[in-house]
Amino acid sequence: MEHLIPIGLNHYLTISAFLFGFGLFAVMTRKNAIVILMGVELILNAANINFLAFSKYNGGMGGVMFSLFIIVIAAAEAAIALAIVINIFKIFKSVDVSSIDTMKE
Amino acid sequence: MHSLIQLSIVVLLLPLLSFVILIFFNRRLPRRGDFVGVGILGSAFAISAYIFWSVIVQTYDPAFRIAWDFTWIDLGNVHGIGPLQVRMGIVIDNLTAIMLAMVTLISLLVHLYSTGYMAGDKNYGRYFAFLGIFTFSMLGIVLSDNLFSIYIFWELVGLSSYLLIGFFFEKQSAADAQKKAFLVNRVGDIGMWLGILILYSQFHTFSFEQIYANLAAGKFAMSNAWLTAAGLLLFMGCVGKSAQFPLHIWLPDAMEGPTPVSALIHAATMVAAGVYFVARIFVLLTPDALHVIAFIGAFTAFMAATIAITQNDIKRVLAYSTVSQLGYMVLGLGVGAYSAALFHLVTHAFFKACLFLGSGAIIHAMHHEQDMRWMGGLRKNMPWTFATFTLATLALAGLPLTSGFMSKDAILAGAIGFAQVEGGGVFYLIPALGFFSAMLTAFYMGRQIWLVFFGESRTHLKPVDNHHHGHDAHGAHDDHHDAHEVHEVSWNMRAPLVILAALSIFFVYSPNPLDGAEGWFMKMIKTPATVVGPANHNCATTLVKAASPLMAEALPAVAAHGATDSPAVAGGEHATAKGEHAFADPRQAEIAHAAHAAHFPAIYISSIMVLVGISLAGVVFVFKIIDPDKTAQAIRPLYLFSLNKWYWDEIYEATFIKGSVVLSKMLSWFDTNVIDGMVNGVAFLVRKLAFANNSFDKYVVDGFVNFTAFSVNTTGAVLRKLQTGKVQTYVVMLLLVVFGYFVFYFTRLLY
Amino acid sequence: MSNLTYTIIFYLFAVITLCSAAFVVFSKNVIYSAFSLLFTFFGVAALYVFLSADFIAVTQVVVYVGGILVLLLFGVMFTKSIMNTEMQTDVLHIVPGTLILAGIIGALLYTFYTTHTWMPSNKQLYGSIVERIGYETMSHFVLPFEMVSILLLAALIGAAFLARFDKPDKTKS
Amino acid sequence: MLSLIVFLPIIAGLVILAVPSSQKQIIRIVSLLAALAQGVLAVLIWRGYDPSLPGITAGPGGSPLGSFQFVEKLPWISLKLGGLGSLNIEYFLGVDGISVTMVILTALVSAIGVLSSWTIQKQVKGYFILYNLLASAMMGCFVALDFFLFYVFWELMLLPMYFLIGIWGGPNREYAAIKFFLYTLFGSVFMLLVMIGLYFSVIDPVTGNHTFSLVAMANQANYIKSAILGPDNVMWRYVAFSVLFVGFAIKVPMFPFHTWLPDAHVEAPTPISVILAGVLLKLGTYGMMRINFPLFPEVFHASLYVIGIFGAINIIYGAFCALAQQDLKKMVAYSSISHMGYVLLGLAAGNTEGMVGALYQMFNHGTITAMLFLLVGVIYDRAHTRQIDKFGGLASYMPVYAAFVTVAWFASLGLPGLSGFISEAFVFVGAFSSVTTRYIAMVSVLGIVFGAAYLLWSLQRMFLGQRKQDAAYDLVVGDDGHEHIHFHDWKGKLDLDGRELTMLVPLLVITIFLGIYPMPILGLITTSVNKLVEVLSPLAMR
Repeated sequence: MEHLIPIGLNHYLTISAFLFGFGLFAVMTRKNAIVILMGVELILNAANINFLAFSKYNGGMGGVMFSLFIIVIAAAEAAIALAIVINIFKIFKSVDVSSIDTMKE
Repeated sequence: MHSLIQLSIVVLLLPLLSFVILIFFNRRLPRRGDFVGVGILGSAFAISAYIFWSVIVQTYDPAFRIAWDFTWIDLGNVHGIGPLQVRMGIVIDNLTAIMLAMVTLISLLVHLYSTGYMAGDKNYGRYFAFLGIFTFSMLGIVLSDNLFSIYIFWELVGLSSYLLIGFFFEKQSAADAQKKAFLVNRVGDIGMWLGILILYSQFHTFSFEQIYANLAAGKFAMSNAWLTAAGLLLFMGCVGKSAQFPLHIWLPDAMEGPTPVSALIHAATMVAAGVYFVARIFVLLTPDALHVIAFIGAFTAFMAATIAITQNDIKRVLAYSTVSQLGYMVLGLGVGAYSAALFHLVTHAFFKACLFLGSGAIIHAMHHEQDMRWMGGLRKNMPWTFATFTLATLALAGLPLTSGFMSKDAILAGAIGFAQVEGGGVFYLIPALGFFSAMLTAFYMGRQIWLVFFGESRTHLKPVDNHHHGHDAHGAHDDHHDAHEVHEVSWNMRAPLVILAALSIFFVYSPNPLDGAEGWFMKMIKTPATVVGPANHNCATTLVKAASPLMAEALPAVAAHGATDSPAVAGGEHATAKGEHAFADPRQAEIAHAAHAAHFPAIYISSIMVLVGISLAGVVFVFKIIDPDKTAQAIRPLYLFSLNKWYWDEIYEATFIKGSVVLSKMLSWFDTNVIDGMVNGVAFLVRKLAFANNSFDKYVVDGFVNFTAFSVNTTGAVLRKLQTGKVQTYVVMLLLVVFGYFVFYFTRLLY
Repeated sequence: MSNLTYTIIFYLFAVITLCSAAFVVFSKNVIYSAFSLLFTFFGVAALYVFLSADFIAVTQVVVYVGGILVLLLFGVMFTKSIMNTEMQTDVLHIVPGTLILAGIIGALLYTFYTTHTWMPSNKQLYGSIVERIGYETMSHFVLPFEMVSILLLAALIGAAFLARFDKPDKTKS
Repeated sequence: MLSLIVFLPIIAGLVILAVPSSQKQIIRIVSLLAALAQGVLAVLIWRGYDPSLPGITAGPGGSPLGSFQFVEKLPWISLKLGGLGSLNIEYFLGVDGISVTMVILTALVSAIGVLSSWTIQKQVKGYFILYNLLASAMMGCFVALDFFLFYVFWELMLLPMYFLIGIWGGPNREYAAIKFFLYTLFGSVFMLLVMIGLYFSVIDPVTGNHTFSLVAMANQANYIKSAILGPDNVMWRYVAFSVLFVGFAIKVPMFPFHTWLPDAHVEAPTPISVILAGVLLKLGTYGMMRINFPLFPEVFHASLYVIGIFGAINIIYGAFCALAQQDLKKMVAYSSISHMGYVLLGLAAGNTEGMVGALYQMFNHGTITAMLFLLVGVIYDRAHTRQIDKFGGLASYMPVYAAFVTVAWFASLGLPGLSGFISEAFVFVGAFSSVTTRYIAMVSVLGIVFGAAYLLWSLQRMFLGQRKQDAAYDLVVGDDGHEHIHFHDWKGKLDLDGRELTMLVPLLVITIFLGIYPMPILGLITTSVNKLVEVLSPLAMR
């Protein structure tokens, strides 16, 4: 267990990597728009973790401040995205993104 | 300037004046101006006679020679040569004086005669103009002192003969004949011209005097063969003008011209120009060239004589007889019998002119009937003509007491001497042909005399169709044609006959009827010393060099002949004994010596041959012991061969004329189809190329654009399958690429 | 608090975060996903605390759990209830997705672990940094702060505008 | 003086431009006056010319202009080309013995041509404007001593010629005009290239700049050794000589570039044929003498044999082709080819006799062939056909015409006493004296016979004998009981009328006079030709 003891940068980065991967996977594979949004939140969180981790281990405040802004923006994003999803739903009667292929034309 | 030169210039220009006056003003003058022509020629003859008198009678010097020249063309200071000029000039020596007198006399007589013969022709004035320019050209040849002016007048003689032969140009045959004469002469002329060029290219001068001086000094830089070639090429001019084989074919056809013209140019003067020219260039002829000349002369003499036997046209017989006699002259020059050849030239000119004018009189009297088969019995109707014609015939046949006898004998003696000196063998062919031709001459002239003047008139035997055909061309004479009365011609035609016949008798030329060498002519005209120097000539020119190889060969021959002295001594003796022939060339000396020795054998043989010929004619035509028609049938191939003039016309027609025409057609075809075809082909190709370029533009360049569009389209069609419209698919792709980049990046890291 | 305790707590939250995140992704039920996301957010917030960013962690809980997640849940409910369909989602691109997931995670991890220049410096953040955040917000980052505020306002207004109910004929036109 | 003689016709053309096109007679008279004035100027130049000065080039030590006379030299175009240096083109006119002969010929033939154009009825105004332009350009070519100026005149000549054939020509005129145009243009393109190459190879010794002056170019000392056409660049000099030669040979025209000539002649109206044969062909050989040979003397020496062979081919081939022609004008055209072959042969001789002969032949061919074409035009006007077989026995009915034809024909075949003979004789004398061309000359002599053959044959078929059955005219019995002939739709005089005599008599007199006493022309040219031969001789080369 000794090598586990010092919790370092890499631990956080690993977690963030996994989070990012899961988020990405959700964005790629899920048909439901809301789950995709969730994946996006996961990705943002992964980024936040990284920012904060680097901030901590470098002693700067930039990462902290950035994570703060990211959270704000994530909130705004979530609001807008949900509004869009609802609009999509209103138009296509579905939140299944695989059925939304008007870009094909 | 010597007064004789001035006079000779006047003589030269007078006929030209006659030409100019008559060609422009003949229609405005009374009698179409014939008196102008006759008068001018009369004065020209008077002056010529004065020159003759001064030179031959008063001076009486074999070496007489005066010359004058002027700069005609100045080429300035020529690079590499220095000042260069083309000079024209006049030379008068004995030969010139004699020729001058002869030409003007015959021309005067022909003018006079023509006033009767041509009377009533619609182009009467023009006829005298042409006679004028002809006389002018001929006098130019006689007086020239250089090759260039001789060539100029030579061609002018060709022109005037063209104009005169084709005087009745409305007749197709006359038009053909004039063209033929000019072209055949031109063929000879280009040879002559090349000969002139060879000499000029060496010495940059045309003057005889300077060329001979340079040659004698051995300045001829080219090989000896070139000199022989130069001589032979110059001789080619003579072959053309003097109607030697193989260019003899124009002369018989030239009988299409008016008969006085035939007398003037085709018997007495123009054809003599060739012989005269060879005499002028005699000194530069190499022995090789002389051999060729001798053989050509002998062959021509023989061939023409055989043809003359069977001809029916009175003028054609005379024409071939002329060719034959010209062959004698050329033969004479070839064998080195220089004086004899020129002697024959003069004697022949007079008696042949007489014969032609006589035949003209007959034709005139017979209303333009020329075929001897339909004549006969004219002796009683035309006594003057008969007498003169017979006298001239005897001269032509070479019976003793005539001029022709002396000159022909001298030539044949020279031929025998030549054959002896040259070592016999094939060279004896030359005298043999000469003698045989003499017999033939006597035969056909006897036939002609008999057919024309003896027996009964055969006019009524003539087929009618032929009769009318023969007259169409002479519409002017048609009116008095129905009357078939034959009577003597008027005085202006008779007088020339008498004068010319008188000049055919021996005493004009020599006191001794058997030896022309005793006469003034042979004494005044000497064989000139050859200038073909030792530098380029294998025959020595001086007595000192007598031991050259050829002399060594010649010695045994002379020895075999019985000459005891060495040839050089013989020549020297000969010269001293006679006090005249101072030969520089031992070969010439030898020939002269041998010829002198052969004088009497030649007389005997030729007299015998002439008698044989005349008796043969008598046997055949007078006593009818041999029927000529049956004989002709018996030897039909030979007869036809002779009648058709050895088929020379046909041969030339088939080869040169057809050949030229066919070649010209081919080249013209080549020009229009191949050369022009190539040009048009190139144009066509360029146009095709333009089309191809257009197609290229259309299909390749445009096609490339279209292909790009097509391929983009196709690719798009393929790729649009990827465009699902689903954002997630795009994300997957994006990430695949990102992943791919990772893979790439890490592999880079690994290596 | 000993290092061992600290470590155990860290791993606990790490596992919570990752497992819930995995559940969010792999669950077929949207509702479950949404609730599972709650745990993820909490776990992340805990990790923030470990990273000396307690203020951020609080913000995370307030914004994400209190705002975004509610919003999401509301969206889920809103759409599903109307459609009356099952609350399950299909998946697509499962194979490339998995490959990319594995590849990207592997690549990232590989990068992290092979990059040695990320060694933490001596100057680390310790303790609460709320004061420093306030200080930074009002000094260096005042302009981004203001922009983010405006952005947030615009986003909220926009969202409201987008999400409002239009009449059917209007949407068609 | 020279500017005046060059631009006088253009001035006349401008005057004509102001004349309304209905005033045909005024237009003709203005042209005639210009041509006569040109003739007077030509005579003045002839009288004022000093035949003792050679010209050709400027020798060392002499005036930089050489011994040219009537020189006019002005800067014309001077362009700074940056790195390429500057472009200096001069308006440089002058005459020496070679060009003064041609100037006289051009003035003479131009005047004859105007008279001959009197019968042109179609678009008289345009015709005479183009005609005057052509006359100017031809004259300019002969007096230009700046290569660029020469080229300008050379090209300027093409355009009016193209239109004169293409508009006023026979039935196939467009084809002939385009053929003429393309052929000549083909030649001049190369000339342009060589000209530019020469410009950059030659330094004017006075100014030190590059120059187009032919006087400077003719002096080998003025070449930059290593320049593109400098003495060291042997291969390019050969190439340049060859292409330049081809350019001029097309104009001559030399076999195998000759096929434009028969077509152009057959289609061109009579006056244009006269100009074409009388002057234009001379430009080719003049260009050779003025430009091609003196600029590349060593190449000239190396190619004597080739030029000679082409000359011989021209002579004999032209004669044979003429023999086969049925169209009289085509026959005369081919005879031109044959006669220009003599010029080439004379040039190939490379010595004074040959060159004098060639130049004199150029002059004589100009007068004689002009006469031939005029005579062809006379019969064509009357009978509207030129087929030789459609005539026969004309000599009986048109005696004056027949006399003129006979003299012209004999002049053409080189009869002594007429000028053509002397030039041909000198050509042969020269060619035979030169060792290089001796055998060529021996072959070419055949041309004399064939020349006589086709001319006499045509003379016989057209003028001698009787009227043919299918002749182009009728036989009628006149009031006086004599037979006459009558051409369909010919209202004029049967035999030559006054205008035709006015054209023909001067030419005839010149032909005869120069045949008897050639020094008036030969005296002008000998000094220059001697100088030219010296410039061309191997000794003069480095």
